[in-house]
Amino acid sequence: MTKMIKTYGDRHGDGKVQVSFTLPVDKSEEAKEAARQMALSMNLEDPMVVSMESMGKGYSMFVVYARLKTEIDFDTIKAIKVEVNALSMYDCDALIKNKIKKKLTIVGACTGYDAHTVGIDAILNMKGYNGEYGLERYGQLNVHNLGAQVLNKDLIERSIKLKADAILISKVVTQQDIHIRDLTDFIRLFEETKWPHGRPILLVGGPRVNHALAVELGYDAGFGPGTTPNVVATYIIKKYFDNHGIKE
Amino acid sequence: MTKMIKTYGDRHGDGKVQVSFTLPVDKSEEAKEAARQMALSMNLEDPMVVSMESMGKGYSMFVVYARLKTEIDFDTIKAIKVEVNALSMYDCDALIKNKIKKKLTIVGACTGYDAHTVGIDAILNMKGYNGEYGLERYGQLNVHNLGAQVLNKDLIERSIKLKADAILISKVVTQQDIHIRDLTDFIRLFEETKWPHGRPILLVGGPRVNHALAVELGYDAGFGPGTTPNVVATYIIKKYFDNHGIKE
Amino acid sequence: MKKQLNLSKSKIQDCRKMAKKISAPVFNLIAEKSSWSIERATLRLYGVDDALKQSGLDYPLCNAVVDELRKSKMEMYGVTPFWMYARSKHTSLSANDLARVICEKPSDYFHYQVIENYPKLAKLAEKETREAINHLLKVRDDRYKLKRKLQDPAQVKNRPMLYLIVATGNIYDDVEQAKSAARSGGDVIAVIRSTAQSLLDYVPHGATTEGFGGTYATQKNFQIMRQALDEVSLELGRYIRLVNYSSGLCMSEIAAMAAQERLDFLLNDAMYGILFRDINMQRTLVDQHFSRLVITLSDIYINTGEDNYLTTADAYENGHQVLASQFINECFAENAHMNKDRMGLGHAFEMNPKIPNVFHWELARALMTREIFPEHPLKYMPSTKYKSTDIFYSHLMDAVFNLIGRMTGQGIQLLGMATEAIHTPYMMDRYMSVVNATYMFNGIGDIMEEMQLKKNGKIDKYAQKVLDDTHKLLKSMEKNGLYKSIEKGELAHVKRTIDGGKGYEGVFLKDKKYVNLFASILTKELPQIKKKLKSKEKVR
Amino acid sequence: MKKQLNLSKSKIQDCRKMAKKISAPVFNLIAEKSSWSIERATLRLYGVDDALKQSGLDYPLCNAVVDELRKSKMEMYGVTPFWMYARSKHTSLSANDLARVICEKPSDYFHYQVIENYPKLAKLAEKETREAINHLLKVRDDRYKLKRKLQDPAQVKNRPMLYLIVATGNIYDDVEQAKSAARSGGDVIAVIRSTAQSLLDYVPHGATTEGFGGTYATQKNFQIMRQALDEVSLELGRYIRLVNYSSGLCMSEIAAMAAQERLDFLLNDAMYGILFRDINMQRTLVDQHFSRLVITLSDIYINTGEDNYLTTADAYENGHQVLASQFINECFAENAHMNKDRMGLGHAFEMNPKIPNVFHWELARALMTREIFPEHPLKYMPSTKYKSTDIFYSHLMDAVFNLIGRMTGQGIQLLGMATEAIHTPYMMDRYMSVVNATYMFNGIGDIMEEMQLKKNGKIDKYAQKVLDDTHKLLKSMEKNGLYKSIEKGELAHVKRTIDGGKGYEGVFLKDKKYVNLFASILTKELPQIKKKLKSKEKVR
Ligand code: B12
Ligand code: B12
Ligand SMILES: Cc1ncc(COP(=O)(O)O)c(C=O)c1O
Ligand SMILES: Cc1ncc(COP(=O)(O)O)c(C=O)c1O
Repeated sequence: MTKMIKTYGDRHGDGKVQVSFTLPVDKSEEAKEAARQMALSMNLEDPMVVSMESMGKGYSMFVVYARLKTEIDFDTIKAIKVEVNALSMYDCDALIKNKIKKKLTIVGACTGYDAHTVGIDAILNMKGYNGEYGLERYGQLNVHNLGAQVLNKDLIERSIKLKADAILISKVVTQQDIHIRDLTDFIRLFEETKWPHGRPILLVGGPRVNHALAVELGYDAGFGPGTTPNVVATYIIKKYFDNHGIKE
Repeated sequence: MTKMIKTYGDRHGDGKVQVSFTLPVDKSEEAKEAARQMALSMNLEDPMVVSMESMGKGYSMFVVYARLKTEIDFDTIKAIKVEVNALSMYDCDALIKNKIKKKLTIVGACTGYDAHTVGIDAILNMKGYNGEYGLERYGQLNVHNLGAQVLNKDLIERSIKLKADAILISKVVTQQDIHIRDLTDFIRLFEETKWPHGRPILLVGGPRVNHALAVELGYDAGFGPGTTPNVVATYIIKKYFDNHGIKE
Repeated sequence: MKKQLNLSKSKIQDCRKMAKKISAPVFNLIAEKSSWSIERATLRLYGVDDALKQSGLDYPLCNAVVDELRKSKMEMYGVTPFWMYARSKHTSLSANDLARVICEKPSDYFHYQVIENYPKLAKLAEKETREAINHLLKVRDDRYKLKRKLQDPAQVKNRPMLYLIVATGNIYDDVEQAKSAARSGGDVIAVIRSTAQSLLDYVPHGATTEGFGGTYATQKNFQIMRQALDEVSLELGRYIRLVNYSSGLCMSEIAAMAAQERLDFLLNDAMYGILFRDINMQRTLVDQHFSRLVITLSDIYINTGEDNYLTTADAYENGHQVLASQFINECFAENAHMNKDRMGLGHAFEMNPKIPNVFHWELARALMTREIFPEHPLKYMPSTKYKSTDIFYSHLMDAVFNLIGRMTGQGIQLLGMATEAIHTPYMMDRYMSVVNATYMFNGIGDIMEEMQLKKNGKIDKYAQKVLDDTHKLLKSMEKNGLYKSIEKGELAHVKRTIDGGKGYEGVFLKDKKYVNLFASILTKELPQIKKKLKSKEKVR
Repeated sequence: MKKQLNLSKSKIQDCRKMAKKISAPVFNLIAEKSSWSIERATLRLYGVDDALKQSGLDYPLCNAVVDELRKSKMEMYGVTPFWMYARSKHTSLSANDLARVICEKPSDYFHYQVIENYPKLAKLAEKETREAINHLLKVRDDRYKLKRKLQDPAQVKNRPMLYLIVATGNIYDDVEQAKSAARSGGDVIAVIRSTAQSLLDYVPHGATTEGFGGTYATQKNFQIMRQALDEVSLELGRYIRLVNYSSGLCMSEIAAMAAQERLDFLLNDAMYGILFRDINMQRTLVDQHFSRLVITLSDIYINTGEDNYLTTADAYENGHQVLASQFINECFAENAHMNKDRMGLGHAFEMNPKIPNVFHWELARALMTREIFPEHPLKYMPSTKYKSTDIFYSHLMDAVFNLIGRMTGQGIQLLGMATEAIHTPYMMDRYMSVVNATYMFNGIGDIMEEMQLKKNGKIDKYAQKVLDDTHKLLKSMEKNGLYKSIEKGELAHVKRTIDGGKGYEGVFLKDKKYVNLFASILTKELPQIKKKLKSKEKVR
């Protein structure tokens, strides 16, 4: 089966998209034409540069509407995503108790110079997120939340000491791809490390993180905006099963 | 000289643009991936699909930020534009009086089923627009504003009868390119017509009209948003000079 | 809502009295004249809804029949006697087939004997008409039942209904857009008509997929959309209303179609066509009355078009034009037995955003309208003229509009679009607007209950001035009479003559043997019908 | 502005009294202790601003000097006596060269004899210090002259100044963005610091082009930006203010740099570092005092960081945390002789937009802050936490924020960004925000003059409750004392210990021979200096 899709504004198949951007030139007819050419270079048809606003000498902002030519077969789209049927806290605890038979140790941190703890706290703190309790409340999890601005090497040291079964990293600041730099650096250290108690499961999360990126960087999984703690717990358990050949 | 320019968000050369569009699919990870692929097809790098909102079953809206790869040499940009140093009403009247030596007759209308007269009225009515008096106030212009919803053939008939020196057409409704259809139809009639008093100057205006479009369709000039009456008057006079070999 | 302004009650009463006087002569006109549109509407009410193929195009059967009536020079009797005569001859034919039969041999039906013998047909005519009326009541009842079963957005106190426009030109795209709008939170869907339609002297036929700046209003399109909205209403548990335009040369016909297809609101204004579409005065005035009888019967809300005064003239200066027109519209509607709570009088948020303290004046005007028309489901239109192609900025104008709409408890909030200055709304534009209204409504709530405007403060004074100016305008109109006032350009600065404008040829004098049972029955019985239904629709 | 709320005056007075009691013990601390940062700031005030190359990186000279002071175990005397000694030996060297000379052979300078012989140096020290102070006064005067020549946005009554953030990481991009922001209508430009900086125990050196989530605060960067803004101010005829952060481990140093480079505002909070950056309590408390002395001298406005309480805790529930902190910040600032009209106390529009009637509560809180601190140029922060990646929606939250900011006459409106939930602002995001504020401010104007809130209505009650809760919190803090209160987590639900946190090693006890002439002169003379300048700056 195929399901061809296009972007859509007014009528099916019209391909309409809205684009806005800045050009480093004064407002002028030439600037407008440059904006149109920018739009044309975007695989767009019939670009209408509807708005050109001066942002002071040397800069103008444009709004463009146009038709995108692209057509995609939606049935061929594969999303790289965490495949997990999230369980409840109770079911998670029961699974750990019955199948793993030991508490799992979770070490979490917001690394580098990133001080945004609200995301990792949402996953770890008792209170949780969006009506789901945080991992600290799980009977079968030992949670260590190291907080913000934890350097990669410290996180590794603490994880060894605490015998982490899973390491949870949060990255929020992304300007100049600092999150990718930090995450890459962590993976390098992680791989260089001898893990006396076995290689921990490695998760990363944050508003601009997704599973595809995480996997690409060498993490087991990545979690983006709106993640709830139980999804993370379920994932950790399933992954632990996989790694240790435990059957459900 | 060359002046290479790129779209600009945070840092020079970053190429950042904002895009939003609708896809006719439910909100899902696959939909997000499809949105990303749409963005990739737009000559964009590192697309971040930052927002995906459900608009009810079957439709989702996306906001994307990404880097446009295109670089344009701004010095090579040529805008097709009306080249006119707008004169004041007084100077216009003086020019007509001294050089043309007869009053010019202007016939204006909003054609087809278009009922948006505010634009053409802004150019023609006494009151004018943006502090510039309208053409009716010019001593040396005879203005006939035929109003709204004037059929092409009626406009031609009236123009002949009134011995129009210039015909001013306004087109505002553009859905399904109705303005282009109407304008093309007018040009066909116009060319078929014998003009006993000479071929009038032909202008078109409207919020989605520009000079390039007008010229492409066979009009002498096109005027977009923000046009003031004196610009139009100046253009008509200069064009009249050109057509009649009058020197300034 | 508690009173915030100090508007003179006696001035308001005065205005109402003057409006009554101004509109009074129109009732003579209505008594004397009918129009082609009314006759066609009558046929539609008797069930004619098909079209003839004419040189590849669909020509509506009711137009064909009325054309024959005209050709036979018998229009002064109305189409009804002839229709009933034909009906008596072909009792088992469908209405459409009956119309076809008439058109095939018109001379068999359009002759003076029919008029002479009409008393014999009177009983049949009455029966047919009452059946048609009962059909409309059945449709009304269907709506009522659905509303009872579902949540009715109109019942949420002080929260305007979210009214959204669809205008793709293609009814099937419209359906998709409308469903999405409803699912995002819209309460009311208006299908905007194509640019050309208001001046057509017939209603196009069938499902249509081509239109410019809107979609043709056809009976089939009404049906398709109402069905789609019923589906989505059931899905959402919320009754979604449908709107179209009973306006232009086919005002009465569209009212009939809307009644049959269970539309919920109709744009219907006693003077809009005259002023803004250059439709002949008499044509519009007789048509509006017939249409409003049908509208009242079918419990449809009207939306009047006073917002249009403000898109052409300056909104800060011309508030009184709007208010004067509202008083007159109210009067005409009351004459068609319409209740105040069905009169969606129109107005708009259209002041130049650069005016200092512009929100004060917008608030004043909106509040004033609310206080003068406390029971009316006011229809509040967004900024359009001053919208910019900078969509981010335009979105903010709608935010303030939404704020004021909710603060002043407007009945119907026509959601503005960030892309107003660019194109007819895209699906995502509409979504953004619903998000906008939802956020604003929730946040601002009943804030007026928490405060009192300063007595004779600037806001209060501005509202008083608008009322004063209205009083003056109505006084002058009272002096000149409605026709002369319009001839002199007292409304919207537009001058129209009594026999100028489009569609004048379609107005004719009624003979004293003229028959239109819908008009006569509804005029007489609407009050009772309403009374009966009121208790029924309430207790159930 | 006329009073809208019914807040108990005596409760407010009580709160101020309690805040005074709570902060009192800190003055002992300040008398007893100094910090590395203060010593480095002192060197900066004497003119040290260069760096040493150390393994390829730039290490600030003042750090190098203070490092040597520490190594010599003489920090308890402060850097001043040693500096003056070196100065007396090398009278013609520039400050930077003098610092270099000291670092080359520290043992020549850091020895106890210097302390013993200090009385001989006292005159030189006084001269040098007064020169430094005069330099800062000259900078202050430059600002004043510019402001006089140009239009000063701070003078527009009731209209908050438009405060915009630039944060590209690259000072040269920042300049472009800042100029564009000013030209679009911005009044105040804040260069946000890179994520890493607040915890660095030195100030990076030179112009920088790499930063994450912001640009390093360096003296060169300050200079570059102030110069650019001077240019644009002259171009626009409007004085554009520059802001940075006197916060973190280098609080006092940055105050010194800012004073020298004519910054106009500084983010400077007596407790922010403790609570939100886990900086040691004593470190922050001594640093803030020194920094505020310099700030007062240089007529810089402070911006306190109470908005941060609301980005971490729920804003509807925690208004009292903000208010309590404001009272305490006010107290600390007064102790550094700062005038109320220079205290940009911080707060924020951060409530969950889903809360019913949320604008009522935001209005109540903002109004309450205004009425309790009527002379203060309150710094009002926009929604950040609840911003959505749906930029169209987020833009609306800023619209309401702007509305309330203008309605309640905030002093400084930090403009929110539609892209808050996505990235640091792009140039066009900022433009959109200025358009937003301009539209909202113009439209809403002084609307509060046109109305009166209901006495003991819901809005009034909510404000009263926040004040009540604040009263309770301060009472409890008064009982526990500031240190214990923070240890117990009474503020921001964060617990910090008296000797925990970052930078504790940089706090030291002063010997009774300790010298810091800036501290002593400013403490004594600021009131007179201010008095003198006040009349001068007014009459001229
Ligand atoms: C609150 C906040 C702050 C607070 C942080 C308080 C704290 N203790 O966390 C304060 C005020 C201190 C702050 C400071 C700064 N901030 Co800030 N901040 C925000 C803000 C407003 C909200 C972030 C938030 O709390 N989100 C709520 C949580 C629940 O969402 P989340 O993080 O996405 O987490 C969810 C998922 O992603 C996932 N998740 C997250 N982590 C993890 C980890 C794992 C393992 C898993 C499984 C899941 C997971 O689960 C969570 C729940 O669903 C955002 C803007 C915004 N609205 O997003 C800016 C923002 C993140 N900040 C930003 C910046 C630049 C800064 C500063 C650098 C500015 C400066 N120079 O001063 C500073 C420096 C801080 C530092 N050193 O890092 C930028 C980042 C830009 C970028 N993309 O690079 C943003 C986007 C604002 C902006 N537009 O400029 N900030
Ligand atoms: C006012 C208005 C109306 C009024 C018109 C009143 C009147 N007498 O003109 C009313 C309410 C009647 C109306 C009705 C409709 N409108 Co209307 N209307 C507008 C509105 C709000 C403003 C237009 C305006 O007055 N602009 C101000 C003038 C001064 O600007 P301008 O036209 O661009 O003119 C300037 C220049 O372009 C130039 N210019 C223009 N013409 C000419 C000609 C010459 C020769 C020259 C030299 C220069 C020139 O000079 C002028 C001054 O600088 C716009 C939305 C908007 N904000 O733009 C929608 C808009 C134009 N309308 C629209 C539509 C669809 C309709 C309807 C079809 C809707 C419906 N189905 O009911 C109807 C039908 C009307 C019809 N039959 O055409 C759409 C068009 C969509 C599209 N792109 O196709 C718009 C964009 C709204 C929307 N987003 O849906 N409308
Ligand atoms: C009463 C009324 N009828 C109709 C319309 C629509 O325009 P048209 O007459 O082109 O259908 C409007 C638009 O504002 C209106 O207010
Ligand atoms: C007082 C104060 N200082 C500093 C900052 C900036 O953060 P950082 O400490 O990371 O420089 C803020 C931010 O809100 C603040 O309020």
